Amino acid sequence: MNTRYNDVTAVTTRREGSLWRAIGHLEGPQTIGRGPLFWGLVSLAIVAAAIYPLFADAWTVGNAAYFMVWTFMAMGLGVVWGYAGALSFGQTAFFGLAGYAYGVLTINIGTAYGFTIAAILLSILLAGLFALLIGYFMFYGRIRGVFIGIVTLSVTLVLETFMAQTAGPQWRIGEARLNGFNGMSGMPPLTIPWPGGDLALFPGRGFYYVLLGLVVACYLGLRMLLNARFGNVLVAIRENPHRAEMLGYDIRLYQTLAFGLGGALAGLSGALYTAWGQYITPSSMGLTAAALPIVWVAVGGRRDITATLLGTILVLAGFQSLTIYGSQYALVVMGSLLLLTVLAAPEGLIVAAMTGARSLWRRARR
Amino acid sequence: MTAILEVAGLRKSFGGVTVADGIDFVLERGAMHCLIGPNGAGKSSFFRLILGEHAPDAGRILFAGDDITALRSFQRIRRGISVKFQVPGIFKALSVRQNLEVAFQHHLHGQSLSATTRAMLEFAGLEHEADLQAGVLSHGQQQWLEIAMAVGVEPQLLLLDEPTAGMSPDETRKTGEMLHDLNDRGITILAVEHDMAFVEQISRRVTVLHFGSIFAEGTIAEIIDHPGVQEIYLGTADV
Amino acid sequence: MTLPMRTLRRAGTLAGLCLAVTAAPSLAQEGEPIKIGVLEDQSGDFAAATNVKVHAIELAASEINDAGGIDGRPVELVIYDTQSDNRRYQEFMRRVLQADQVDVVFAGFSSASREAYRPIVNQFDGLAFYNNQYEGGVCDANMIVTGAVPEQQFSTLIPWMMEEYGPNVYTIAADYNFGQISAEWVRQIVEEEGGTMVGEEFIPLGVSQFSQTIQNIQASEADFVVTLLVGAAQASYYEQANASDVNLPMASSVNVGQGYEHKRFTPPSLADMYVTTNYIEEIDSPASNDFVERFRAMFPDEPYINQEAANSYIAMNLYKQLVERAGTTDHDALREVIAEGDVCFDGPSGNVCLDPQSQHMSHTIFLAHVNEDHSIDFPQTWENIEPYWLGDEGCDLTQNDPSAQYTPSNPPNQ
Amino acid sequence: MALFQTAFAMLYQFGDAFAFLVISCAGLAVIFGMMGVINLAHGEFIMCGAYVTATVAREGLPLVVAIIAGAVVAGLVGMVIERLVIRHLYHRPLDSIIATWGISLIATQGVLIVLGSTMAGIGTPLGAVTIGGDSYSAYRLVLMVAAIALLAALYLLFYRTRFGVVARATIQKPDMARALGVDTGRMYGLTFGLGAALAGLAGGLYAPTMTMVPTMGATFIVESFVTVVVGGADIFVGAAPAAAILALIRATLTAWYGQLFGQIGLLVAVIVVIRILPGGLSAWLKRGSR
Repeated sequence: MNTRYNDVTAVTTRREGSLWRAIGHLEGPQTIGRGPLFWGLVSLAIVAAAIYPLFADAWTVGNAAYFMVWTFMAMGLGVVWGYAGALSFGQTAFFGLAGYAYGVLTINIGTAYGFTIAAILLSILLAGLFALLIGYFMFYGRIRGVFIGIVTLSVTLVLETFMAQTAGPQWRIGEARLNGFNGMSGMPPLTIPWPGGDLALFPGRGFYYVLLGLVVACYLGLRMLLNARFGNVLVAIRENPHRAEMLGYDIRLYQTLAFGLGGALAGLSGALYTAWGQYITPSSMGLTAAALPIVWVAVGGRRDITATLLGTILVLAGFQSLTIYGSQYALVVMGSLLLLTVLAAPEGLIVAAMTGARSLWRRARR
Repeated sequence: MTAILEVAGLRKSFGGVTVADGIDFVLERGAMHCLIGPNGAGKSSFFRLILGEHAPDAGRILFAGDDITALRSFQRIRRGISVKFQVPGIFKALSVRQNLEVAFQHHLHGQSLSATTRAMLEFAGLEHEADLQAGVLSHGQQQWLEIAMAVGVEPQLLLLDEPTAGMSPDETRKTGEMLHDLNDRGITILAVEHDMAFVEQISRRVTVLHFGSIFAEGTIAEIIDHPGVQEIYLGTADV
Repeated sequence: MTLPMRTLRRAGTLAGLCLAVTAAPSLAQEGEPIKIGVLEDQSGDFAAATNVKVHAIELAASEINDAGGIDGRPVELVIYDTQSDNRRYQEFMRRVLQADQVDVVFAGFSSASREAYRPIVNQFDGLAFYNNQYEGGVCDANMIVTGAVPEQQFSTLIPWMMEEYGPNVYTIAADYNFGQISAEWVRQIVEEEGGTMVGEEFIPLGVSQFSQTIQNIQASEADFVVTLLVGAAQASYYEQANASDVNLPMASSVNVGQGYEHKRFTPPSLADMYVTTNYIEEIDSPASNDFVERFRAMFPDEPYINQEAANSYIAMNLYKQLVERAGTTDHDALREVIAEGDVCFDGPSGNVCLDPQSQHMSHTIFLAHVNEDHSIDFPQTWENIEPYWLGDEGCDLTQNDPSAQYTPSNPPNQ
Repeated sequence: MALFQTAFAMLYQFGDAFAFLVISCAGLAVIFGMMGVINLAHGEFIMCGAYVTATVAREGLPLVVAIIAGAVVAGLVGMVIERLVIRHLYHRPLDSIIATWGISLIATQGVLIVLGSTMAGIGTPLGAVTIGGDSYSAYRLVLMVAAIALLAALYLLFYRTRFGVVARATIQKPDMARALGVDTGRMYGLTFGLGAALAGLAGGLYAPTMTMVPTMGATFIVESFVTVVVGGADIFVGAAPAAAILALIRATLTAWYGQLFGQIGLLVAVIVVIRILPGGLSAWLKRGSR
């Protein structure tokens, strides 16, 4: 049982194309779904999403794009909570920060030369850096478990409380009035430079396709990242931080980086939301807003990025239709759904559905 | 021979409890050394101090000639210290293969990673369990898996905290063979052990720890004949 | 329409977007219903004051339909519960304009919700009625505001209070846009009238404990306190102040008329509160009594008919008049009617007229006084108080449409 | 005399903030502090207590009886919810966030639908007392006394009665307690019920001073969590001094810089305390005494 150990060093390390390696990480141990059937379904879903606007009315398309706006924050929380095991209750802090950043930048500089895109990137950067700072403060300060949730919640509530009282004229950054509780408006929508005049992406098909592209890119990118070394180590840290450290990993660094990534993704959502509605308000950093991402991720399934993505869209669409058709009872039904999910499908509805489908498939093949 | 680990004047106490009371200890490169002592002698705390999980109140720790006293745990691991805990420290929700991959992917990628993983699966005798969840392995198998993980970081010094705890005699014997094999590859081994038969199987020299300081040191025969050692062990019922 | 519409058209040609939305209303045929979107908070924090607005709109709709509809076309309501959540306003404003293709929207309680949906109304060149008393300053051609604004409420209230009780004023206000801007109005009027602000304090929303504030008021030489508190949490002030024997008359633009605190709180916590409102159900005029009677006939369990209910009811009738006079639901045609300057309605709160410059409404302002037993009397009434400020400062929607909200410290002509 | 007047005024502010923090956090300290369940429905238990208290008081019963009724009903509701929901989530503390948030949604909206958007208040009893020229609400002085009495009663309950000892043992080492023949399920149920009852008590005590709306619990929840987190797991060693320190921070900041800074100061205090003392004040105080 022991003679082969020596051979290990004999294996020559062949340099492989890192691109191929990255693509190889599209499936792997940290994500559900592999093989032709799964990727066939994914491709089908993408194709269906791509041609769907041709058949749907403008509002439905814009509304679907609006749902996608939130998925980045959810996937970011999936990384932070599901994979790295740190429940952040304050993703909305990064969401709001990036939203305000987008507003301040674009109100001051305008839309020329595609600046709105640069503004989105800058907002993400700002949110990511702020998340790194908070992450550094927490993980290097040995804050763990529930307390991560409390610190992050406190951060977002401080931001909300502060922003809510900035109604006065003294609260302005350049041309941009922060405008307190009523929220900041007047920023331009996402604008793409185009020969013959810029294209303003009001919620509609154009915005939808931009969002769809971003969601697919983000989803596949996260799959690659999570199945690569980074994701493996995150999961190892979640499972047994002590052992992970004793394998030579700086767990604080990994957790901080994961938190920064989650913050940047929340920032992407925040900037896009602001561009979508040309409006951002302090209440998007409040207690209710902060609880929502947790609900989406938990209902879908936090331990898998596919489940997080699908779950978020499912919950957003479900809650919205409940509100449309259920009138006053919507919130009651919502609450009951949450209870049922937690009690009956603790891994999340989508994860439960996926594992169910897999076992059915196996049984059918036998 | 040169020393791989040198500990000088190591002192640590928690509130009123002193777990290390001025330990001086030298471990030669290539040695296979056992640390024994009654419960509460400070063996596990000594490991934690070497690993950087506790900061000492006084004293220094040198590894391969460098002072590592101020380094954090993961930095010490990267310099070539590795550890296997008493309670199997594995990632129970991951598969056996993933456990090993996480351990090796520091320095290995792609083909070399999968080759090493295969080799270590074989080393640990877990080829057929590669895709099982690590949590469902038998206790002995979990211990071996963790040893394989600890070895995978390519250490110069391997610390083992009661590697055979809870193992059957047959499993214990196999573990002994495994450690000899590792030692032959040039890995220095320092183990805390209670099972004197196992100590005899693997160890050339033994150090006895008592009340946080070194009580005696010598070959296994010298230690067994040491009158004081018998006394401190007789005082405790459970050894 | 200015810039937003042009950019929208461009986006529209790219993606084949819904120009039908803006075109649809004028193409509608005779007899086809006029769709009215209603976005109000039927649940959540604001439900107490807003459920009644929905009922008022339903009452008006059924009366209009019973009388043959608007220009022969029946009224159809599309109602969504916005759950006191700004995001729901954004989602549903889009839905009513794009999917339901309504002709007009009645929407919003809090100013934040109005600001959340306003960019969307502008984007689709929709028409929205905001039927709430608020901090003022919205100069937007796509908005018609029927609620009272600070110049209507404070230019009447503050001088009367100073004359009655003395020149020293202490203001406590919710620490957000409404509170801060209203406090600014109070400060300005007090100074103009030769009084003194002996204190001014801003309270974050959601704060429910007022011991320190009460102590500060007691320590000041205030002759009366202006309370501009908002929300259920802050409403705890009255009970706490009363328990501490503050015993100062209070003046407010927001209480009683909106949240009927005099009905909900135990007497005498609101005793000696003076409120300027454009309607409350206690107003004892034939029109008001008739309104209350019809309202209760349809909604017997209605806890209170507040000023927002009356404003919503008036707004429905104003819209009916606009469409009937224009002969279409097309917004430009409706605004031409408004520009004539004689769009008035004699309703439960007396005669009111739309101001073409600001698209705000003139009001009869009632001074409601809360007695020891929380009954109401009206020591004073001011008729036909104009929403003059926006027009004076240079907002003229008949000339151009800045689609912005201004404040006294940030006026339009700057 | 002026000095006395100022001193009393400051003391009153401090005591008022202290009482609010202690009373509103007691239930959470038991449920979150002891049991580790993050109970986002804490505010709704408070609302339940307040509604019951108001209803009973308007039936003409004395306020004290009404407050006790509020606490008892909230406690019973708490035990039912523990039985149906929370019991399944003890090993999944993060899932309890979602479950209790769901309960909170159902409770607020359910009350809105069934009882309407607002409820008539019951008025603050006892009137005002005049001390050195300033008048103060006598009921708020009673609340301060109630806060101290509550702490004393909880101390006696948890350290001097069999129930308290068994409850603490069960929550710290459930396996051990089970081996010793304790019906741990029942103990969890009772402890959760106690936490809910304490929340109900908070609602009952503050009902006469507040506006009665279905969302009224929300105003308590941030303060409660802040106090419990700063205090750490042990109610007496932690929460009481935490409430005292936070009350001091809040009263001082509010008096000097206004309510905004009082509010923000509280939240910043939490972040700082967690960073410096991860176990909260109680862990730090206990370590100091060891």
